[in-house]
Amino acid sequence: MTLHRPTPSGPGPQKPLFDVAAVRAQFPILATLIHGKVPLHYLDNAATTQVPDYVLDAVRRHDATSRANVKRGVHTLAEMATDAYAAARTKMAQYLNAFDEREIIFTSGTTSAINLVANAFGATLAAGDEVIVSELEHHSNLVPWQLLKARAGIKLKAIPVTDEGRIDVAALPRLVTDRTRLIAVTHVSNVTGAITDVAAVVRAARSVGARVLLDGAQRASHGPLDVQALGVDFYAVSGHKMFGPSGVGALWGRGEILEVLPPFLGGGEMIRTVTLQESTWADVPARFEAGTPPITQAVGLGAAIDWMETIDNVAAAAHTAKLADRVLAGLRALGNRGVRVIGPANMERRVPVIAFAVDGAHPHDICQMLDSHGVALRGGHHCAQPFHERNNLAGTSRASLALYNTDADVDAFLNGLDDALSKLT
Amino acid sequence: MTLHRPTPSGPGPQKPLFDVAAVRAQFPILATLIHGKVPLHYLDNAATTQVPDYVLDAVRRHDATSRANVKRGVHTLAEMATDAYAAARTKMAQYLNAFDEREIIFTSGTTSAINLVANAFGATLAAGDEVIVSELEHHSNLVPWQLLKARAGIKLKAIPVTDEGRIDVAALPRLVTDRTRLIAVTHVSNVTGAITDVAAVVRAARSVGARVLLDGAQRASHGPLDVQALGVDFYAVSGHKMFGPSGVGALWGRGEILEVLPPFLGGGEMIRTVTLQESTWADVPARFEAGTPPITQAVGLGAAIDWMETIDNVAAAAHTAKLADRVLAGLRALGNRGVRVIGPANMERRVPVIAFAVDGAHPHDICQMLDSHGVALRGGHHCAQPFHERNNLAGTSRASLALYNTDADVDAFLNGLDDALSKLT
Amino acid sequence: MIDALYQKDVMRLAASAKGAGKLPTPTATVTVDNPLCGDRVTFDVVMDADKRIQEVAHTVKGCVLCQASASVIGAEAKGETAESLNAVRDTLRGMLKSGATAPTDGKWAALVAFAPVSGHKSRHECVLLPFEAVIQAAKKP
Amino acid sequence: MIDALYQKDVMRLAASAKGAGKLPTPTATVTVDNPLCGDRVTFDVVMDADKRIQEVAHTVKGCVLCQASASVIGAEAKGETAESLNAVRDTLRGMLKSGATAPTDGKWAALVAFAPVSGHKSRHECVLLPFEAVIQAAKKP
Ligand SMILES: Cc1ncc(COP(=O)(O)O)c(C=O)c1O
Ligand SMILES: Cc1ncc(COP(=O)(O)O)c(C=O)c1O
Repeated sequence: MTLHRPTPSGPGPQKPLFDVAAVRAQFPILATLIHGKVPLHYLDNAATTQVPDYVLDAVRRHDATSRANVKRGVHTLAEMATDAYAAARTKMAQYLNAFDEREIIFTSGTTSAINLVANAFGATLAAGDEVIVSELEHHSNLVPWQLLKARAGIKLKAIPVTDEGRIDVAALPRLVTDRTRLIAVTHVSNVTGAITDVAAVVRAARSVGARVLLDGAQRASHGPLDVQALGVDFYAVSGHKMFGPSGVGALWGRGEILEVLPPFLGGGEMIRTVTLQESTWADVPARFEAGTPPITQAVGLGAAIDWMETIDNVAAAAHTAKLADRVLAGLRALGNRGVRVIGPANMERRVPVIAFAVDGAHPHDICQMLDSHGVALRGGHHCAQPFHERNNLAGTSRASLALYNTDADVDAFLNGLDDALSKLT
Repeated sequence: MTLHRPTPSGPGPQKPLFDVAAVRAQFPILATLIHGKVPLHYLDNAATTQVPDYVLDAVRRHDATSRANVKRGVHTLAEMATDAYAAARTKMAQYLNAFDEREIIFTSGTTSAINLVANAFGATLAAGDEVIVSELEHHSNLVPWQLLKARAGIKLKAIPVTDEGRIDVAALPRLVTDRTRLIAVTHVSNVTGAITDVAAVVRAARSVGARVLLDGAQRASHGPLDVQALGVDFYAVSGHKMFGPSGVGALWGRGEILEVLPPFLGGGEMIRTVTLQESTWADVPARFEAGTPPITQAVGLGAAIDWMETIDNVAAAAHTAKLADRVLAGLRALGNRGVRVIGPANMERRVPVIAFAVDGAHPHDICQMLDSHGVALRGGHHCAQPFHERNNLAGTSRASLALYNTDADVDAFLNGLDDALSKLT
Repeated sequence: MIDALYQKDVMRLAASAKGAGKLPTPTATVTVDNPLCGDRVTFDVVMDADKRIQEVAHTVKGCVLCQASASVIGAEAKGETAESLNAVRDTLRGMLKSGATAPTDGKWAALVAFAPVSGHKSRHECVLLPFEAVIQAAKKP
Repeated sequence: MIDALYQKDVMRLAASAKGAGKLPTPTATVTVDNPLCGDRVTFDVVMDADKRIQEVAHTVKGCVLCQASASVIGAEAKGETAESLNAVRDTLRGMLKSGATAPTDGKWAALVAFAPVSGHKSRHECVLLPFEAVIQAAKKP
């Protein structure tokens, strides 16, 4: 994975060398004993990452010292809260390397960010216009476009997936037409871990003047991003998947596009003037942030970004890749017992999100049995039913790693899986 | 205000007698020194209430011991998080006295709750159907209906406001017609503090078969509610205005209505089946909770409800009413210096949210000067431009009380205002 | 506590897969999905004139618990009506949700094997889903 | 620190209300709202052939800071162009946002009275809004 480093974002704590024990010490939850006896091995990071104390402290500190509503007040707490919220926006803008911090819209998560685009940008589409998604999408990047299709009569097309579990960008030239207005795909698959060939997607989109949205939910915890270098138009992330609080996320959109879009939700803060029958809209980003935003959560997300800046991403990526290699090798070794990796076989152009199927064993049973070993996995369709359908799978089990995982986690996973297989198959 | 008490909600801390010092001790932020020297007098509770340590502890504890994504996982942390989230839903259902906990939809706040109704219920309206709001509404209960008007061609009507600052329910019989589908009004005004005559609204709505939505943002911090007794169909609240976290709120809707409404946002968790082109929808409330919900925040909101259950609401309401009486009397005494209360003159059918105008002095200047006395007020149009327009006011200043306020807060406010008037007028 | 979930009885029920398969000429077929995990259960039934189940078969794309539950139905559903199955489901649900007593004797006594599932809310649906499917099938006009 | 916001200079500027009122025959009129507080500033201008302001008047529904800022414009805007006012606004904004030096001499020296506002972000717009209005008015074709 290529990691782009924008200007470092604000003060934040001091950056130590990458030391997994030191990192773990910042996540007391990792010391939990499951069922009161087995150590937790948290391998469900693609569903939600854990939060370091640094972020929990920031969240509490904000509410305990600077709590007020933002934007509207002139009293001291209101100014403090407004400044903290604005600082969080700046941090996110830097983390994504936005052109301008006004391009950052705080939302309640990736799902609401994509729904915002499907409604605000969607309002500019006409019947017959095409939106291209992929067969690998999370439901959050499928259903909003299906709802738009029902509302506006757009046409929905899907890029196929290769047998390796990658978006098959080679199919794009056949799919794009002069009616294509948007290609909305995931940056990183939450099932196969594959990193999308964004350059090819952007090239295909630009060849017909279409826009590109990336669902960055699974990419955002793996170090700073560069939306400018990616060359896309919209980017969506969730706080709870990047060491930050739940209840917050962000949409980045190119300024010149956002500026001409109509609002999506109506309410306080997003207006310029309101009369009983008509209103006019505030500038970007306020236009898209109706109502009281998730203030404390945005502040916590800013703290998560500060915290991530303390990590040597290259070293962290190397660390998790080494663990992921062991997971992949371990699964491969169980091939003769019906285990199959669903996704790329090695760590090239891939994050450490590893789904697998077991002949004759259901993911829920596997996950439940692994839980008795303290190993937290996720099983099911991972909100990617079309992909599972395509592969004729009722579901998969998924181990997803974060930088705080260790060899002990991998050992527990592989031993536990061995045990589960002996009981289930 | 009539306080309805549903079945007490879960364990929660022990209920002491109402003792304002003991209550204040649970809100360390109230001991802040503004500008490092003057004590904080927080009278901006209508914008956002402060959070007791009990809630901050619950928020931190959840993320530090039970953090996981909900609904989809079988591992121990996922079960703990799912149970905690479900328990929060139960608490909210009890607080509002819903018929069934499945009628509670967690949202990111009142604004998103109302937008949900304007879209999901709105999708069932046809051009020419009427929605009735009032001239007293917060923009959050106006703009979503204007957007629906633009989308669907509905007709928007507004109930006038009396000179006392109340929704003039006497006008309703003239306004409702057989095309009226919804009356959407605030339960309590965030400007005048007036409590709406809900029974009259419901009567008018039922006379033509229309539904009723109440914006409960300003009512929710004043003790348990009873949506069954109110007889309405939708009720919206915000966590940050009821001693809970920001980033969360709830919509209550009558089960039989919710069950037949289409979804609003698309994403994970709200589906039954997804194929590339079509999806089917999950049952209520999942259908309306697309994506990862504000888990920790909902848990915090549940804790806020538990915390409120420890308070003797009748005593607390008497306490704030006494303070509010002093505020109203103090403002009246300044009548000869150009001060006017905008709203009912006494505390009958009213909450302690008190707006006032000063001839020749702008609210921002008043609020800024009061800040130098440590007093946190809010000035401006309070997201109620039509009401201010109607009264030919550029804005008002607003003092809003919560149960932790004291006579010292009222003294500081009245003294500070006297000082500001002497400088500004 | 997990081992309790997968005790021998449950594993045996799942493995026995009573009634697994398809009926050649069902009077009704119903497929039910669990949106949370993607499990899918299909029940074929042949109903008699009294609205009693005459024949039953199921296809389960689901976990051991779901298979075991379907297997119990496959073994015991003949002669039942939608209403009587509803009553069985209510008893089962009571056992799962509130630890109420399970049917310890009679033809549905095997359901007691699911008692340990009560501590795992996320798995309740796995056990209940086959009942949902067969009841819907038995109700179909 | 608050008293610094409302020091005598600012209060005097606001009270003097230079240029307050309406022009009988403006060549352009622009109203600008601050969506956050509901403040509203209207500027009337008469432009000459060189696109310089010949006459200027304003109506302010706003705070002391807004009134004082409009009053400075009312006193000094004659002879200015949209571009030259833009430059003044940039200097003013620099002073507010980043504590850059204020114009301490020349015709706009009075703006230094707003230096204490720099510590109060929520009030920056109050000072800048009248500039927004007059610049838009001066630009109008
Ligand atoms: C009456 C009223 N309705 C709606 C809202 C909007 O609530 P929120 O901003 O939390 O969505 C508020 C508060 O801002 C309010 O006072
Ligand atoms: C690829 C992808 N997209 C979108 C989402 C939705 O994110 P959220 O549930 O935080 O809105 C997720 C996670 O659930 C995901 O993995």
